[in-house]
Amino acid sequence: MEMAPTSGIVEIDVRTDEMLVNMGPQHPSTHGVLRLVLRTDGEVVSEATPHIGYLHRCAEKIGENLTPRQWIPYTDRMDYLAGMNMNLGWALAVEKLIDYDLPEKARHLRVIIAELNRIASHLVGMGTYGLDLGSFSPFLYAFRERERILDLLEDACGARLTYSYLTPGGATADLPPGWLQKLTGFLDQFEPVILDYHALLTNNAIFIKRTANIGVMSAEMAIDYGCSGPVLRGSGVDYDLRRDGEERYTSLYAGYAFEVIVEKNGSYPRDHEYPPVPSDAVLGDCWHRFYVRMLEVIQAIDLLRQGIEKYSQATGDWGTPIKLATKLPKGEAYLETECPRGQMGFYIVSDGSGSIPLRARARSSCFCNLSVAPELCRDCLIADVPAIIGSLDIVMGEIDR
Amino acid sequence: MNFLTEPVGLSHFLAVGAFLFVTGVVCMATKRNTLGILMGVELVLNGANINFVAFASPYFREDNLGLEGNLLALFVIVLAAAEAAVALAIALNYYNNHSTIDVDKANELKG
Amino acid sequence: MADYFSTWFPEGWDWLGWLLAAIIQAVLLLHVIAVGAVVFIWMERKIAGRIQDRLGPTRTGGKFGWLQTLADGIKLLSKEDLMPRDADPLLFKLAPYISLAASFTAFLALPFASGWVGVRLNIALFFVIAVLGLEVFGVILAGYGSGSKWSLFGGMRQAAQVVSYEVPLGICVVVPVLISGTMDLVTIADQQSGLFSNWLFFHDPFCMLLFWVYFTCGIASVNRAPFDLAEAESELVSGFLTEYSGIRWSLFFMAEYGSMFLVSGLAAILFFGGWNGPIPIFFWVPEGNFTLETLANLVGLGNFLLKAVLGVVVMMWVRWTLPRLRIDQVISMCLKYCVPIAAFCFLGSVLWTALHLPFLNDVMPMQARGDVREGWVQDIDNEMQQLEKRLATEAYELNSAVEGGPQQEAQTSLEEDAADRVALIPTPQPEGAR
Amino acid sequence: MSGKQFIERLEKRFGDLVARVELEAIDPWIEVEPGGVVELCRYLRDAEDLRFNYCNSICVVDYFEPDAKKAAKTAWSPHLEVVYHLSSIQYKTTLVVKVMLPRWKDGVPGQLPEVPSVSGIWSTADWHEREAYDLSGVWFTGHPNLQRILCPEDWVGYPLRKDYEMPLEYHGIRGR
Amino acid sequence: MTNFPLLLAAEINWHTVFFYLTSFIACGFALAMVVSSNVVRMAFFLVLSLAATSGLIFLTGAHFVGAMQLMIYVGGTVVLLIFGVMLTAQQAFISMKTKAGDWILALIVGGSLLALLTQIAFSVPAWRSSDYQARLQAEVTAAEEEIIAAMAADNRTELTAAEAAKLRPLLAKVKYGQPELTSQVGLGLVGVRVDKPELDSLGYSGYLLPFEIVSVHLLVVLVGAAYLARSKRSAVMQTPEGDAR
Repeated sequence: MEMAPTSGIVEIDVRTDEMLVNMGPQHPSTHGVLRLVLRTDGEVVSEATPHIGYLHRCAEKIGENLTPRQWIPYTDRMDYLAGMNMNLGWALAVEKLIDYDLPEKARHLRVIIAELNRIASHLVGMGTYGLDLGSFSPFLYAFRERERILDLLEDACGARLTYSYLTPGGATADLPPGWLQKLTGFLDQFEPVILDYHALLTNNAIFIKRTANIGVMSAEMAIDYGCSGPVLRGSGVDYDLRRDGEERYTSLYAGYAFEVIVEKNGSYPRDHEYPPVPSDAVLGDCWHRFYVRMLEVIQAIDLLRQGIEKYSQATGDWGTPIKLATKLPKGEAYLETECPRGQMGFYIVSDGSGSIPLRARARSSCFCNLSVAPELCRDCLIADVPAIIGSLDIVMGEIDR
Repeated sequence: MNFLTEPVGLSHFLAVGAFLFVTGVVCMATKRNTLGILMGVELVLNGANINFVAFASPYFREDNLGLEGNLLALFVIVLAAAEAAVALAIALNYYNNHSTIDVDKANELKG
Repeated sequence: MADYFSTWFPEGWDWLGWLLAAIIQAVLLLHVIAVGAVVFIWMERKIAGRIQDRLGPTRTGGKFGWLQTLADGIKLLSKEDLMPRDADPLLFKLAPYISLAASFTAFLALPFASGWVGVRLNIALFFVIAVLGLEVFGVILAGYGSGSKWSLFGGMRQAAQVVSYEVPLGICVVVPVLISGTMDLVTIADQQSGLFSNWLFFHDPFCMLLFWVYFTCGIASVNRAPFDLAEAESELVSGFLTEYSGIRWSLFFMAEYGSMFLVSGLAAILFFGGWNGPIPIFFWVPEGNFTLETLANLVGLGNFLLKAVLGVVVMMWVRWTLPRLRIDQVISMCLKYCVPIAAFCFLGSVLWTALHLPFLNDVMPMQARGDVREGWVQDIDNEMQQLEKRLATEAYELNSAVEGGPQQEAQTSLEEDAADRVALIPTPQPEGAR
Repeated sequence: MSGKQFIERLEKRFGDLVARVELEAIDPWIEVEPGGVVELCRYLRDAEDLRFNYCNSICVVDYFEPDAKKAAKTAWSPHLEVVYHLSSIQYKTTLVVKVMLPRWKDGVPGQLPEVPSVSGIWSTADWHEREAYDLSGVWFTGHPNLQRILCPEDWVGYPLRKDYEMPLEYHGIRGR
Repeated sequence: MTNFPLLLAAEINWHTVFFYLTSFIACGFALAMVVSSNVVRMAFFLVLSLAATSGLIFLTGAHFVGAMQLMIYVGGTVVLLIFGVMLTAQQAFISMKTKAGDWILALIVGGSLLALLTQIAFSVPAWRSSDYQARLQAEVTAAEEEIIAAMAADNRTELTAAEAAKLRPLLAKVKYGQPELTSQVGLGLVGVRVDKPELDSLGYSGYLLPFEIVSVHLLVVLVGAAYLARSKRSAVMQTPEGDAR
């Protein structure tokens, strides 16, 4: 091949015209009212730009006009799939500002409630991810189990979606009698069912084909973009606020044994019972993000079992909610908690003049997680866009606030 | 209704073939669109095909072409498909280089 | 049937009989699609419900919600028929009819029991596959004509998918043709009569493998999950169906369910003996007994429907279990797996047949495959027998006329006969009337 | 490293750019002059023993009391604070950096106060700064794409300013 | 009955009716294709025209060729065409207007060509109508009379093998047209001429060679088309002198 020309000609595929396509805000797989503007060349997406704000409800502005306890229902409506965790974050931030010490029983109650809601939230995340990839049945299986969690939460606080249960100072009520037995019953029934989900999704050949090595995000990139939660840990960053967060938050989990779900040396904690990492999967791809979420459900079950034991032995009461018009001291407090979708931070600023804060700010985890989407969706196929967006597991209520 | 009671003859088929042929030719002549011209070619081949099959049919002539006509028609069909593939590829290539499929603008010989 | 009806009408008007027969058959076939769609949609909902741990429709029409589809249909009929402003009105409106027409036309040559077929073509299989391939045309037109980008994506995907999958599908159906030596579907199925071991599925190991390739390609070519990329709701909203509503939308659905049934029915005929069940009913029926033959055919019809519906159920089962593939994976699956495996099985089957190697087919042979000939050969055999009798009678009459009666009379009777025979000569008729 | 040491080190390196240090607050914070924010942040991110590589949040607090009577009683003069919450994944530490800005540039209402963008340091700052611009009206100079993110493109005003008034109508929709 | 011309249907030749029906569809859509300026509509009309043509081919008795036309022409070619259309689906390319001069010129040339061809088509009187039925009937009658005479002479009730062999193809023609055509086509393609056995003895190999040539041709065309469709953009890349050689 002496004569073969070695330069000059670059072969490219058929040149077609670029097309701008609106994915959303009324699109089945954008999880609410997200709008993605895709610049496509045939089936290949060359650029995806998220446009958000369709669900903006001025929560922060409202927060500047209400007392902290009055703002609790608004936090419910941020990540409406994990309202309890939102409540918890805001309650802790306010408690940090007014320096309130929690009774022990209230501490365990908060762990139980938060972890239970984490399971419910991950179930929805898992089910809708299956839906994004065209598999309808896991979604209904997930909702079947979530229904039972919602029943439990309804027993506890009377609401099924927007709970307003955990408030600064504790909770609005104690857990009803017999609730812990019900919870134990649910956990016993639920734990083996998880294997079904693994069979239908995690370990399914088509599922692996659709998610492995798609939307790969390096650890540096995840940190740079402020990703958090399963998205961050799916990229192999060993960081979980329940262990690494502020003292006020980690003290809730003091005495609980749990391992942060992150890949170490090619395997996950406790993954021996569950499907192994497929050979196609690359750390930081959609599959890993999904798997972290699935394992966090197991982790939450462990925590719940420990919490049930601790709660039934704990002394003290479930805490008294602070008064509606408690005067806030001058100062400011920022606190992040580990919510199902990542680190949800609340920032409260008070000038000491009354019970209404000067500024209430919610730092949204999904907001940051979504900001990676344009990077991840570069040069992928149209079918990969739902797979990537779904693996970020966003809730528009939290992004738009 | 006399013409409906008479059996059709070879001429009728030839006339239809001729019509399709001429339509194809007109299509080729008038369309500025590469794809339109390609479709004209298809129509021309189709018209020719009708002639082959008609001549091969025992319904019209005793000394018909028989098998030869049918086989030729088959070859025409297959080659037309091949021709369409190549012509489409050329059209695509042309579109890639010129950003148009208007043949009137194809006045240079380099790709 | 046509012959029977044509006796109702006076000389020269027997075409009315053919017309009547044709209309009856067309209506029957239309019902296969229309009623089939109704049943299948209900079934899909019930099956999906059961798979997903819920009940599916329960109330409409009393028990089991069996009137649910009818209620849905009425709702769809009364829905406003919307058309987007940017749509191409002609193509947008015609597209669903083209899809349905293609699906319906293919049923013309699909037999439901021995001899119970719209048109008995001796290239029936080829015809069915060719017409089935036209269904994509409606989808492409819908995708383009809707004037929506999602629809366009759907249409393009469908085009790419169907064009690729026609290749392995073609290779798959050629193998039964090769073994049977005919493209006449009735003959192919009749050759498999007898015990279930006579089914072509058990002809050789390659056929066993081939059936799964065929079924995969069939699912892909009728655009069902996991290959339903053209209407992938999580990616393309609804693909080519995005802009459709009301009756046009339901026409597409009828076409889809029609093709699903067609593909599974074809699978039943090609690989599972069609109407020949596990029990060799057709063997016990004495030749020429019309009532018994009809009864056996009725049982065979049920048998065939059962097999075809089973195939449809499997398609539904697959749909509600698996996630969807990506377009590049669908195409590469076709080119990397389906085509090579199908080609390999093709070669394997050819060798197996050529070398007369024994397999499950030969465990309990019920009849020699070669005895069953194509429809027209059988028919002509029968005709020849009748002709022989008639000629013998005439020869006898001729002899007796020569000996005794006036010759003039015989001559006229011959002429009359000739006039009778004119009717035999084909003024090629509306094909559906046979 | 104790807080004091850390502050000394910063002051030694950046001199007057570090305007104020508050170690007694619930979340200790340092105040930086607007001009030095990029430099400081880059240092915070890159220094081997600091590694504040994770930007949690960027938000703006508006210190302003629209009611003149109450305004007289406040302990502060009207201003904006841009608050950067940083943390280090590696060392599990957090830090709050503040930048004080006038409410309007040069005191002219409508002229947005400016602060250099840190989106080149943390990519996540891109969206946070867009949000801050959208809701609080701070112009981040050097930002690649400073557009409204939550409100529509043609929205008027900055909702999280204390003197913000809802527009009377927006595209035919009544606002108040 | 004569008062209602339509009721003369009793004498109508249905072959003719279907011929006119399909040929009008074919010609009508071909015409629509020429008139239309939208590429996708053109493709749509072309498909309908081609499908109607396959109906015409069915009417000549060549079922296999007709199905082939349906499958390859309509199914294959047009999907390819539509692909091309979609790749270039932009308003500017969808419809391109033709100059009036071109139209007039094309119509004059086309019209005269059509007139000429039609003239030629109808110039042979024997082609204007078909005596197939009469011919076939005569043949059948002759054969039958001959056989009846033979049977009467021999006083037997069964046909001899030779007689049966003579009657069978006639009967097949009467009942089915040309049912054996499909297998003849197939065998012809692999080199065996059933219809003209004398050719075999002369050493002709039927259509095996053309068949093989067409197969290879198709392969070449596929590869060539795939190659052509990739566009080569000559990006001037800086390459070291030594490499260029």
